[in-house]
Amino acid sequence: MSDATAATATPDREDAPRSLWRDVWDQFRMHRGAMVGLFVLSTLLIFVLIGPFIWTAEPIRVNPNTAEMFRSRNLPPSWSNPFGTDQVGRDIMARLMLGGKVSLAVGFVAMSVAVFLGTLIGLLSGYFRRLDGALMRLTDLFLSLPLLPLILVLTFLYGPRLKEMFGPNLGTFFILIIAIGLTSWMHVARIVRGQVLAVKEREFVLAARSIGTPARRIITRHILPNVLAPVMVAGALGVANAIITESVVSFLGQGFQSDFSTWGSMLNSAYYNQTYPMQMVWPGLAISLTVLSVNYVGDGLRDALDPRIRGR
Amino acid sequence: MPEPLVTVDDLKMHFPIYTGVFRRHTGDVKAVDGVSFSILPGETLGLVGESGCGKSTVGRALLRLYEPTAGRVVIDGDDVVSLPPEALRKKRPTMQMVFQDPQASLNPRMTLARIIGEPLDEHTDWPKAKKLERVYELMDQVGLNRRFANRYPHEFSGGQRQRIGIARALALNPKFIVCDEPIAALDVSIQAQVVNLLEDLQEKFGLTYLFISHDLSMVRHIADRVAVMYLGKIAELSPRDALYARPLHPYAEALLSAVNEPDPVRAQSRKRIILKGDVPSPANPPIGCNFCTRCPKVFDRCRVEKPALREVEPDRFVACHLFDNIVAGPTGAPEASEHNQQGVTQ
Amino acid sequence: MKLRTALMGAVAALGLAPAAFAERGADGHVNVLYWQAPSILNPYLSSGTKDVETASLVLEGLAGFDEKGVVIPRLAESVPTVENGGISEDLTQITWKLKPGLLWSDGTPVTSADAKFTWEYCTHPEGGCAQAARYEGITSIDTPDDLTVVITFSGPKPNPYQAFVGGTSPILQAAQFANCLGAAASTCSEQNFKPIGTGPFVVKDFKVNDVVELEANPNYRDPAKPAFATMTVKGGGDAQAAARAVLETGEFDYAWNTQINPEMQAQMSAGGKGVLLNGFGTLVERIEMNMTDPSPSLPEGERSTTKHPHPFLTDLNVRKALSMAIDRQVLVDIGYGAAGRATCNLVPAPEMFASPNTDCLTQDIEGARALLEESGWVDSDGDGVREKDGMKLKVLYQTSVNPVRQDFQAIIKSFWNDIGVEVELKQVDASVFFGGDAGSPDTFQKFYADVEMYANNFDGTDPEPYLGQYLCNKIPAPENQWQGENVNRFCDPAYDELWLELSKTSEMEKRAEIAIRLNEMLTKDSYVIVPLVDRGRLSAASNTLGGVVLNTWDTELWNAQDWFRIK
Amino acid sequence: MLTYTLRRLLVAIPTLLLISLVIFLLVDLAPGSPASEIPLTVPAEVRMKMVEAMGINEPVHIRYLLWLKQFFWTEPLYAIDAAFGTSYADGAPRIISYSSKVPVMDYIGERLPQTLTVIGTAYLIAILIALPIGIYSAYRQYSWFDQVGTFVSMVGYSVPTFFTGLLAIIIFTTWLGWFPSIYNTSLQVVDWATFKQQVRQMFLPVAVLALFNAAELSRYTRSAMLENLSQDYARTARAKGLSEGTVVLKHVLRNSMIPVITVITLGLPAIFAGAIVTEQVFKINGIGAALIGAIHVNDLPVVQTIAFITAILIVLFNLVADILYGILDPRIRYE
Repeated sequence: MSDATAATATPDREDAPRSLWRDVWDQFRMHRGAMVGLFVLSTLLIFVLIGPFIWTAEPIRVNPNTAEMFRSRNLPPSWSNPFGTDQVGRDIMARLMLGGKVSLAVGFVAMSVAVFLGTLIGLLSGYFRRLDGALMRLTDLFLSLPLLPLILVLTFLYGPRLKEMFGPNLGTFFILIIAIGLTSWMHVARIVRGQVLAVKEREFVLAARSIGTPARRIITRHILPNVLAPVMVAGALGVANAIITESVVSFLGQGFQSDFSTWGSMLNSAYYNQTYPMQMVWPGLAISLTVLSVNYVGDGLRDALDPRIRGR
Repeated sequence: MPEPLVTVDDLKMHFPIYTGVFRRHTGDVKAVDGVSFSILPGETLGLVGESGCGKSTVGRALLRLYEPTAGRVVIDGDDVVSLPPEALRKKRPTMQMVFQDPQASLNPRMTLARIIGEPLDEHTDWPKAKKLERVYELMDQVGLNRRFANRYPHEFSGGQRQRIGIARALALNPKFIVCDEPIAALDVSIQAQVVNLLEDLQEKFGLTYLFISHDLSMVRHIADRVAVMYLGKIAELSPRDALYARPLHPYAEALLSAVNEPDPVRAQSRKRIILKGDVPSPANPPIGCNFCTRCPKVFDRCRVEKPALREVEPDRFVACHLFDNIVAGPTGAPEASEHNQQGVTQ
Repeated sequence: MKLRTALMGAVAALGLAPAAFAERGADGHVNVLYWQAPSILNPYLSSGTKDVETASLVLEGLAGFDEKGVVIPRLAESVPTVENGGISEDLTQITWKLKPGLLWSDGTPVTSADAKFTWEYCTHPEGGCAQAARYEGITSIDTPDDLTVVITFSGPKPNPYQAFVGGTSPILQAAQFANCLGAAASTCSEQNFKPIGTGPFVVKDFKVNDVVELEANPNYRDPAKPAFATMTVKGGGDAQAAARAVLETGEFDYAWNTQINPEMQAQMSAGGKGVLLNGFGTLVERIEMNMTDPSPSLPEGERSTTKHPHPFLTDLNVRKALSMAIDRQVLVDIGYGAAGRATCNLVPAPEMFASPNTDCLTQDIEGARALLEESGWVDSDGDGVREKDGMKLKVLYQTSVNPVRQDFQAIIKSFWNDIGVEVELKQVDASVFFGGDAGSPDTFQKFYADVEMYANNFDGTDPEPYLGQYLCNKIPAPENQWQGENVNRFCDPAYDELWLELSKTSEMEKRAEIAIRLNEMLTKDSYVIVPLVDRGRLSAASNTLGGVVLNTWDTELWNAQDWFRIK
Repeated sequence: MLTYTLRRLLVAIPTLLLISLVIFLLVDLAPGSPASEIPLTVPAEVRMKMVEAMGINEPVHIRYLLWLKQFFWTEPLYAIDAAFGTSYADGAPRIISYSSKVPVMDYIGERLPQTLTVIGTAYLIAILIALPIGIYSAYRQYSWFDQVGTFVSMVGYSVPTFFTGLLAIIIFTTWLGWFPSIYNTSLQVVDWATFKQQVRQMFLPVAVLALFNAAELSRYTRSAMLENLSQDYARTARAKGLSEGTVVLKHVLRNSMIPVITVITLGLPAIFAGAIVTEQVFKINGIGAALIGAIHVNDLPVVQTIAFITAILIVLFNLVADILYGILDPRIRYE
């Protein structure tokens, strides 16, 4: 064992604390798929977040100089437009960056909402027996709701109200996050509850109680870290799910308006310009790659966070 | 005569059962059903019995890790059962526990230093350095290399983990420690080390133990007095030597007959009593004596009336109708053995 | 214009094909695709083209229009004129004679009473008739005998070919609809889905928003027609899929309104299975300005009503500037190619009714900016958006979901941004936008937006009723169940007066002059309507489908009885 | 077992009621009262009737009860009447679509067969593909077959169906012209030719849906198999000298199927949601397309009904999954 030799080499007190995350990372690195996924995901993130600072083409604006605009339509990939241009001459790369920012933001925020809700409900129902029945009924109830129709109905019926309150783009953003967040926390809650029930019976929780650690800190110190692994995995998969859901909603024309592109709505509009199928391939590829890499990262996380595997 | 440090009075721990379509409360698992005993300061009380007889439950209910259904547990002057939450929290440093499974009782996501330091985090407002100093001190006391402070439990062997658990229990200078089968999950070679450590610590700090175990020889080694439990009740409570020499309760007798006798002569002369039948379900104990279904000396009364735990000889308490006509001497609380008396902190 | 010559050649070839169809139903089955699926087959309860045109396979009027816009008799023996005595000298009465021996598809005779009933049906005050405009000005309909229909107008009616003419005002069978008058109209599912008619086909099965199965009408007046025994009118999908199904895969024989971008027109035509048919009619893609306030902060029932004038679109300079900023030719090139041409007119055809105005064809960004400055709209806070009195120049621009319109929106948005107008885009599903469902907040009639874009046309050759849509009393409002056509809520007494004059004028030259004037009042003078593109109709027909003649003046299925299979 | 089943059934009822309440309130509480959602084109008299049917003037809970009554009492009566020619319903008000003025149940009845045919076939095929792949890749863990299979299922699971669907349309319909681009809902399979036609038009949507579901299912099967392959009983069986085939296919498979069957049952309603997208992409006029259409035209009765029917299906399949689990796995029956 390498760290044992390292430990003997260093004087007693100065054995640096080995953080949990260090271990996780070491294990994570062993998962080839996850590493590739992480690489692709980071590349995509850099592309979407930092890209616009380097690639400054306007994603929304159509060149009002009509002659120029006309010359720059439907161009194939080139140095000046690495992914080509769309049917009114907008740079597809710039649109992909903008769309990606929106898609990823929706994905991450909606997932955070879902994970937060799910963890909270799972913890409460797992730890406090009195709440368990009611909360699990609630979870079952939500699991039995037809989700995609519900999301569509929510965005359709309540979207306009939010758009009035926050403006069209922010309003759509909120309604999507609320709709997706509200409809995807259940799996996290179930996983967390199951884990909490199992962890709660472990003796170290009893030990903590015998020490006199209050419930609040037992949850945060002992239970939460030990259910974190599945939560993180569920969270990773939740991002994938949220991104797909957002793109489905946009694709069905219920999401953001056409000038505020997301990958889903780009795919939708490219569909109508099939003479140039590449215009459809880019956003589709972006969604697929993101989801695929997120799934792989989730897989790797699952392995890395499993202390049984890590211990070996 | 010193006051007992721990007095348990008619402790009951029932777990409800819900059955049927409507999940009605149809009965209880009577894991602990009216247990009383007391432990003197510095004394070690062994609690033995088959697995499932409720001994671990007693230990946990004692420290109020379970909410007892009824009864009183006075530890160092306070009734633990009725303490309000905050007072209970304040009380916790006095009473600690060492758990059976050293693997399960340590949070796999915390380093050794944090595990041992947790009681300090909860009950002191010491600066970090002082806490760390105390952690190192505790590690020295249980024989753990200070270098290991930042490692995780999975990096240790079973014996080392149990030392961690002991160090954690010691952190707040408790008076009373419940050792809940602390050696059951360990290799035989390590068991002795841990038991010796416990004994050393008891000597050093004047600790009082409730030593729960199904290993009768280990109990014989460490305990001053021994309580034998059967199906949620104490069958016999006697000083160690008396019990091992001459068990009174038929169950204790059967149990002890199974202990390996180091002396081959005595071993030969001894008859192993094989009990027939199974332990009845604690959800549905017999009407009479809990042991009546398997007792070799059973008679009619046993099947209809539960025997009470009575002192039948000085310091010896038995719950058995066989001893009904024997009246014990006017002795009060049993005498504690002498060698643990020193070092009792007040 | 290669495409067009090719089309014309094809049409000519079809016309010359031997007329070897002598027997009804001999050519089997024909597949027609209306990608906006028909939801009802009673044109009086829907203004949707898809519904009207599909219904025209079953229901017919007394007359219709041919591909040149000439009135042709259908159920009538001949077209009444002043010359043949069918129209009274004072233009207040027209007398139609039914062909003798006409039968409904159920075998009962067609009588003048059916026509009279239809008039009563549509003019019933509680019926919510979508085609009430066709019956305007009729004071009475008399039926001196079973074959004669005498329509009397309240005043001289220079263009009397409205009631019972064209696909939008067919004759219903009185017997079938007797219990569906007024309030009961919309509850008559059976009648509305399977009307008994005189057309070449009868409905066999109708699946709402999906498919209509038809079969040849056994009692059709020409025993040799239709050549097809059965017909399917399928709904669903989009224009692109529809075009492909005819041109590339050949699954369908005819697809309606296959509006696809020029690139795809070329690509799909190369498929070789069919041809795109196009013809210019009166269909004009335009932007309509809302003269009333659509603000959502107003209570429901007051939004977009004349109670609240629009905060800035009532300013002529703003409207004009918005128009000037648009380069129409670019829109044509991107969206329609050969199937469109830039226009400044609401009434682009027939020629004599079209205004010569071409002012709007050149984009003038500078001029537009100047106009806004002049009206006091300046960008004082430097955010690129002009404001006045604390109000931002911000428009909500809605249209139906349609890829071409979305491109137009994006382009026009950037034109408008260029002159300092903030634009929010909104797209509404076409079936909702044009669905006329007063329950939806997103219909073009409700107009809960500042400007909206769509295309409209008039059927027949006379723009009088079309121009009549912009009278003060045609404003959609909650009181009339949002059914008016004056979506801009334009109201000018001078316009109303001039239109009244048009309705009293019978001399053609004079009528044209007034119509041009009215057209200009709406466009060039007031910019309440900003025409963009004169759109040809673009439909696709299989090479094996004979007899198809694209008609821009009536329903596209106007001569379905003459269709045949080229073998 | 009976108690267990009974208990599950009893739990399902309040769940359903709660769901119906949620769906009802969600639509009911949406901005704009339900009365204002009746098109204004509906004449006043009809309007009154519809209002009466909905009980709009009543407080919320009464309206909800009325809706429940229509759903669970009136509509079944109509169904019985239609089936046996009786007239129990006696003209009681039905749930009527706002936009096309047909009873919602009739409308859904027209659309449901399309959806069921496509989805049912797709799911069946997905199961048939997924099980062997999952079993074999677990059996040969880390073999190239397993590696490739895992990657492919990961891709299949990650790439959204609307993208694969569109690609499939462009490649197979537009470029290659192998399949029809319009789904013919009125096609009746009567002979070989129409059967071939039906297969052709179903091929793409079924393939896309099936691949997506197969990816997910094979992952489950694989991990369930893996878990059981390393269990003691598998080792014991091998030690007993049983053939590999018997060990894997009889012992391990049987135990692995318990979670897999549950996943299959639970997954069924979820793919109804997936069908919305597939139907939109492949232009199948099924129930998903009806829902989207109804949402677009604000046809609340249709939206409510379809959402609730889907919910019923979900609850039903949950129930089936639970009971199946109880039958297959004796452990969980114990109270």
